[in-house]
Amino acid sequence: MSSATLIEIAEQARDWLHENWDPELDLVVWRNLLADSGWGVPDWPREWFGKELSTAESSVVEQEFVALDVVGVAKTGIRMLAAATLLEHGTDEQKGQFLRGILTGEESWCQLFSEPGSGSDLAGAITRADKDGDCWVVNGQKVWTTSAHHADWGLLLARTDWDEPKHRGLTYFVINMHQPGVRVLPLRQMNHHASFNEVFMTDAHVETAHQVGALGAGWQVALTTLAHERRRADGLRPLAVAADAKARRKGRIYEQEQHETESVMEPYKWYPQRAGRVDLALPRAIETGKITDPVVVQELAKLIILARSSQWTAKRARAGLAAGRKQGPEGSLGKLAASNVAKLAARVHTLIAGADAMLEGTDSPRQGVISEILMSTPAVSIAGGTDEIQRNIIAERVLGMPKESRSDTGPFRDVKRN
Amino acid sequence: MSSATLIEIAEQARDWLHENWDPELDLVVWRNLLADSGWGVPDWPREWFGKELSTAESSVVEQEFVALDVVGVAKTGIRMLAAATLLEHGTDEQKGQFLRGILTGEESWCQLFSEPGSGSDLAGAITRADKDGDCWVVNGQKVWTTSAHHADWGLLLARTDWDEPKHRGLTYFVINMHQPGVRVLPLRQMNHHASFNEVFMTDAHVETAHQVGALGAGWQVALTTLAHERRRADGLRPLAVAADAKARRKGRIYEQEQHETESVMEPYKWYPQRAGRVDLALPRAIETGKITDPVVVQELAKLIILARSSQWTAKRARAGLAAGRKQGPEGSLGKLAASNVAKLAARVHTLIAGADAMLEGTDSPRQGVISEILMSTPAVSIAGGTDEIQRNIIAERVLGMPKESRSDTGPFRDVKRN
Amino acid sequence: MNTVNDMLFHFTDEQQQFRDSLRRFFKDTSPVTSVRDLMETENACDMEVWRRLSDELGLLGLIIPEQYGGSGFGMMEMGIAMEEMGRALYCGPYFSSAMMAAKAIELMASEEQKTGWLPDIATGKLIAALAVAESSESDLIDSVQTAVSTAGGYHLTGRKKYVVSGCQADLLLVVARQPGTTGLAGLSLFAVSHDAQGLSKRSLSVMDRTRKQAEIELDKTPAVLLGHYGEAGVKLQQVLDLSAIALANEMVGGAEKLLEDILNYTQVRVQFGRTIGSFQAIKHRCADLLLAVELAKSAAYFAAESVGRETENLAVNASIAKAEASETYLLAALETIQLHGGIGFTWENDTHLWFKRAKSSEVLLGDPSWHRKRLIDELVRASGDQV
Amino acid sequence: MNTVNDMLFHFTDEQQQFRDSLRRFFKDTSPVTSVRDLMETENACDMEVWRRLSDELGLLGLIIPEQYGGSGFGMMEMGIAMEEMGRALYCGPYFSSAMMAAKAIELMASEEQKTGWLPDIATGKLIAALAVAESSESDLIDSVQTAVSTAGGYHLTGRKKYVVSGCQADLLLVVARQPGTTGLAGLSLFAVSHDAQGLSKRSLSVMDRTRKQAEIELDKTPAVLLGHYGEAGVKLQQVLDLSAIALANEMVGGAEKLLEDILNYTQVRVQFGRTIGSFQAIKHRCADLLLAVELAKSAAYFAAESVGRETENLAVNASIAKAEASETYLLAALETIQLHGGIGFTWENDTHLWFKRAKSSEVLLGDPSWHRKRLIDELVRASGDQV
Repeated sequence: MSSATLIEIAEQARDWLHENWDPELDLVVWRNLLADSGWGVPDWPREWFGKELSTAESSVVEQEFVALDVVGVAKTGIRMLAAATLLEHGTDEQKGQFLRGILTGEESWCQLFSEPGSGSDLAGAITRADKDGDCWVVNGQKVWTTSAHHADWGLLLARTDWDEPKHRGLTYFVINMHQPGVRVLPLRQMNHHASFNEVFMTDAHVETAHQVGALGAGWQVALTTLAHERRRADGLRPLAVAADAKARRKGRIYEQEQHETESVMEPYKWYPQRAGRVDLALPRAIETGKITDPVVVQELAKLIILARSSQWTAKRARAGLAAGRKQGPEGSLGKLAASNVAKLAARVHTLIAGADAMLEGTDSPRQGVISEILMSTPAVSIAGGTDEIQRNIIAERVLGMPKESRSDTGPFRDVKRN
Repeated sequence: MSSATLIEIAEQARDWLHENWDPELDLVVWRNLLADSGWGVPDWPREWFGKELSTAESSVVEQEFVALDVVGVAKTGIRMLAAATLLEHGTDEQKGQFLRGILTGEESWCQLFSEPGSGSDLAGAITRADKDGDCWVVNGQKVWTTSAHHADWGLLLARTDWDEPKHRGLTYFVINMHQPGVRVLPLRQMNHHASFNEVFMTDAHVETAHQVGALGAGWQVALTTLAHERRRADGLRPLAVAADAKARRKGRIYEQEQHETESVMEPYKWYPQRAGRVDLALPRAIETGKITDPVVVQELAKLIILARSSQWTAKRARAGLAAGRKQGPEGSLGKLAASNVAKLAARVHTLIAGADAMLEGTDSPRQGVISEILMSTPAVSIAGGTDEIQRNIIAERVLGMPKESRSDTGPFRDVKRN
Repeated sequence: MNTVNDMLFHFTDEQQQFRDSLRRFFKDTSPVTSVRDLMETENACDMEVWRRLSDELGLLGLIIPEQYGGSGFGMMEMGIAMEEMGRALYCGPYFSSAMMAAKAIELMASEEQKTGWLPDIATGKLIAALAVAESSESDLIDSVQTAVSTAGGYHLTGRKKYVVSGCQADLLLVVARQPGTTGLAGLSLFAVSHDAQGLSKRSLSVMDRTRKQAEIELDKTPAVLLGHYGEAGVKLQQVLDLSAIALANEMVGGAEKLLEDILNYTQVRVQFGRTIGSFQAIKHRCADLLLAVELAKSAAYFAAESVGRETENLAVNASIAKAEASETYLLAALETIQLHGGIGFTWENDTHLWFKRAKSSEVLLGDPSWHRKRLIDELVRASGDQV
Repeated sequence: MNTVNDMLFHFTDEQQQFRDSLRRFFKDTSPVTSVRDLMETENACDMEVWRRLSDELGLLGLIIPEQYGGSGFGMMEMGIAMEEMGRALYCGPYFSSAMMAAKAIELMASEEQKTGWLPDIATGKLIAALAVAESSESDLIDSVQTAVSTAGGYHLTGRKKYVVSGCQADLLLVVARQPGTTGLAGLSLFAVSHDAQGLSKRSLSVMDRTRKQAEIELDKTPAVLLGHYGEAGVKLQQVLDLSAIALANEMVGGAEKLLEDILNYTQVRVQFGRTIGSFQAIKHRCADLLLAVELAKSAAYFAAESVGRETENLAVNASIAKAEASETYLLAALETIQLHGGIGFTWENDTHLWFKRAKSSEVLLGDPSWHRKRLIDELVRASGDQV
């Protein structure tokens, strides 16, 4: 496309915004306007709230929103995964039923993939869906379900055929979370937070019309969801930064959006501590006087070296992407590096804290932040794919080493499982 | 047995020694006397130079030898492995031919098991022996053969059947090392020593009478050799200590034995450096003044803690053995610990040496000992079974975790190999 | 460098039976469900079990000399008891009262004081605690600044932190310093009643809720001197070293328990159609962990066994045991979480209880780097002595 | 803490082509068979290849400004050159002459001196070396004690150690110290001819025979001052930092080469009927090694790329790169030996050549622990500056 087109599109967007944007509007009213205009998700199809613009074109539209500080459609995590999945695999009926509610933020979503018995091995799900007349009956347990307690709809992966091999017996559904057969319980973590839920489904119902994709093609549909999830893996940070900037603005719609953001970010507030708070290491060493301890100096240096090298490696990868290389399995290197950083950070913070490392809450240094670091860092090497899985990916897909021999290729009924 | 019997046996041995022992005898003459008397190897069968005594009884005889400082039969490593193997699996003809020469030390032996293609996987040997009339013709290459360059006979593991599974197609032989088809080349190591040899066999001959054990039963026979090798794994140290003590004694036979010991010990003189010379770490830190460097202090402490804990663990294992527990696969823990000690010792010696770690020979501290440590320690985690093999043994045989799935169980002809 | 004498050390049959009976006892009386209940209470102590520790097992007076109502056993038996409690995460004030305080009284108190206190500690009627640290530094003794006024009897003013079972104790043993002194010099040990004037106690928020700690303020609080004024240093150091050895034994008990948890879990947990224990990378890590646990056990056992042998340096062996047990317990806890995956990070899974004990024990009575430094200081001093 | 600016850094197409041509060149001209032959010779330098480095590739004047006959490239290109030489274990006196000495002259010499020396260094006619260290300590600058007498021209007396390519050099750049000064103060840089009076050189026995080192004694040796008397400190530190960055790039080249060796070998080596690369424990270690190599490469590249940017602290980036490359190269070398098994420990196998370069580079220009300490010193200073 020519840059002339880009300028033209930017002008159109700006004109429309100048005409319609009002910070005192109600958030939902405004988002309905956006949906109807096509400017809320300009890269979506024309028939579904978009303008079929290219990535570059959408990006100039995005810039107009930023320039005028205009609130966009609801962008939070699982909602957009649902939209992406439905756009690619959903029926028109499904798109008609769900997409608008996603954009306006009136309906919220959760992802029902992981199970107690299938963590690293997601395709080993044993939650079952059985056809009963014109309805699916679902039984099973899902876990690590962020925001399930206030979700309206769930993206469900369930087994519908036990005689097919593992990856071929799954089907993908949208399940109504507000029904007696669905029970959501918060899952408390060792660091006292409860960011996730367990979801128990006992004879829960799914309308046949809410099957997404073909029968038995659930894994392929799930891959779409997962691909979008991975692409947004570092999407949380900009959101948090934006929230900070937004605090200064005036207008009813800003307040409503701020409230929405806070509620979305709630489960993630311990994430900076989970990552090890490398930023605090040097200041803590200075404020405690431990900076004069040569042992602390060495460990602190190791941490800073590891953390900076990891950043530079990520930067190098992004430079590669910018130069046209495709995103590949190298992401696992960054994940593994982050895990090493968090581990080492916990060591350093312990070394600096001394006996204070035994304390918690307000007795712990920095109003409990240090204790939260020590109790949260063990999760980094697990969440989002364990270190072991990352090493497998690096070895097999980056280094091209031989794959592990598989024991789970026959009919799923016969596959050993928990 | 009663302690009365033990006292009686000790008296008999003492009487015989008083009558026969003379430090001015020729070593071989004396050892022939010992062999004929049965006092040289009292635990061996009566028909083969022994007295069929129990371990406890033999041990009191041993004490009489020590008390009078009497030189015993030739005890060096491979010779005794050969004897143990022949006693268990050899024909009477073989025992008659070889055992006396082993005891007198007139004939020396080497072990031809390892091959370039089968290091960790000893049973994967591909040196072949083919029957040709009343003779076996051997072709192949062996490696890591200590003392092959002055051995008279070799304990040979060779493949005689390629259609049987790996462990069942091997046969055990005694091969004459003095023949045109056997070529021995020293194998130089990265630390400049050449303790091992490569042995090339090209149409080398083995008499049919020198097959040990049944055709295809070579692996079982080899296990006997290996069991005795493991039992003597720490047998080198006492030998070295004894050599030191012996230096003070007078008599022709002592000189001859001292000479023999020195020649046997020659390939092993870098072994203390290979183990990391933990004993030198603290003195080196003190003599260089590095003991005031807190970083050196930490690493030195880690080393000493690891080394002492390893010693105490070995002591605990010996206490267990003394209390009647059987020697099991726990030996692998000690082996792995020794490897960790050596690695850490190399780090500590580097840290202490600073830029001197770049130097070698007489320019290196302690007349080259430091440089020899740095160049030798990488061998500890390989020699005598790699760390990886030890971890497999510990996981599978100590902890009872599942065995690796095997890819080498079919006919050996079809097994993937180097 | 090898200062180990050639005596083989191992547990006698009697010691092994003692261990077996303790393991059964704690399995019955301190299951993890009880630990979870108790840790949310103020005292974290089931008084019925506490009574049985004394009445049935004689544990509370284990190392108290017989003439003061104890069993007169040594540190090996204490090590066994602590190791078994570490496995079970027993959370009564045993370490504080029956180990630290009892040993301090035995080594420093007058005959009359011993007769007054030790029998009650042995029956569990009296719970005592030792208060040394005043800052987060690993060198507890250096941190002592609590001041003594000697006008009209002894009065103490200062603030103690990290006092194990400090809020549970009836009797507090408080270390104070003569102004102007440093290190081991000028230290005295005092007894202070839990309801003494000018004393205030506050329960600290601790990560490891199975081991309570207190902050204690003394404001001209009346106190009773143990032993000689200003001369407690050397004996106090001994008490701390013996306590570190006991703690190391407790820690290896916990570490071994976690390794067993890993082995059990990896044997039943299936992913990709295989038990995860069949993956070689996991097998190798378990092998490394077993080695670490065995080495730490050896160091802890040896330190306990060698107490009192003239050829042995208590400080050296205590620091080796404490440093190694700290690193190993933490490693075991991290590996246990990791190999359990997400579930290992939940509150519901028991691993975090041991993780928090490991994390807390790591820095209690000096962190590993401090013990390493001290080890070398001692070895250098010893090598200087030989010259 | 993140001092990285947002500019993406990557190699340009030209730089990539430069790398490719160097890789081909060294593959042809410095195969390991040549390295083995050369390392047993006194000079370890094939003069024909040396000439081609200059004539065909312009490598010897790579970072020498164009007005002095060089190509005027920056540290990124130097990093590429060093990385490729590190892969190939090229053993001529490049690092010494074209990097360390050339940079010292560029930064410190007078116009006349630059015109006199740099063009000859660029053509390879003149080989120069920089002599700083006088003890095995990692702080090279602190170690300088060589004294200057100023009566009747400058004369130096002292002893230099670990002078890279010191016996091969025609021109020695010697750092000396004004008596009574310490640290960066009072240092001067002098040029000394290889055949100067009172100069004696001895080739040191070095573990890494592919990089020769010398011990140099100066006894009232006449010398020519570069720059201002007593003011060389800051510039010298810069030269050492730039050299450390170049060395780090060389090291990551070696480390990556070793990782490739491992991947190749584990792909063909069969034990137990499988390639050993199919064992998960080995796969996971290779994954960890790849991560280490990638991190070290990033640090080395970033340090080279950021030279001269005002927002960047040269010392910080140099120390990060050197510390990390040291640990990683050694790790890679040890893993390469280990995963080759017994054969990896033989003289015949090539791994030990890289192992010895890794081991030697680890402590050349300061060991990792010294660089770590210095990194924190710099960061603390910087954080103080901000206040």
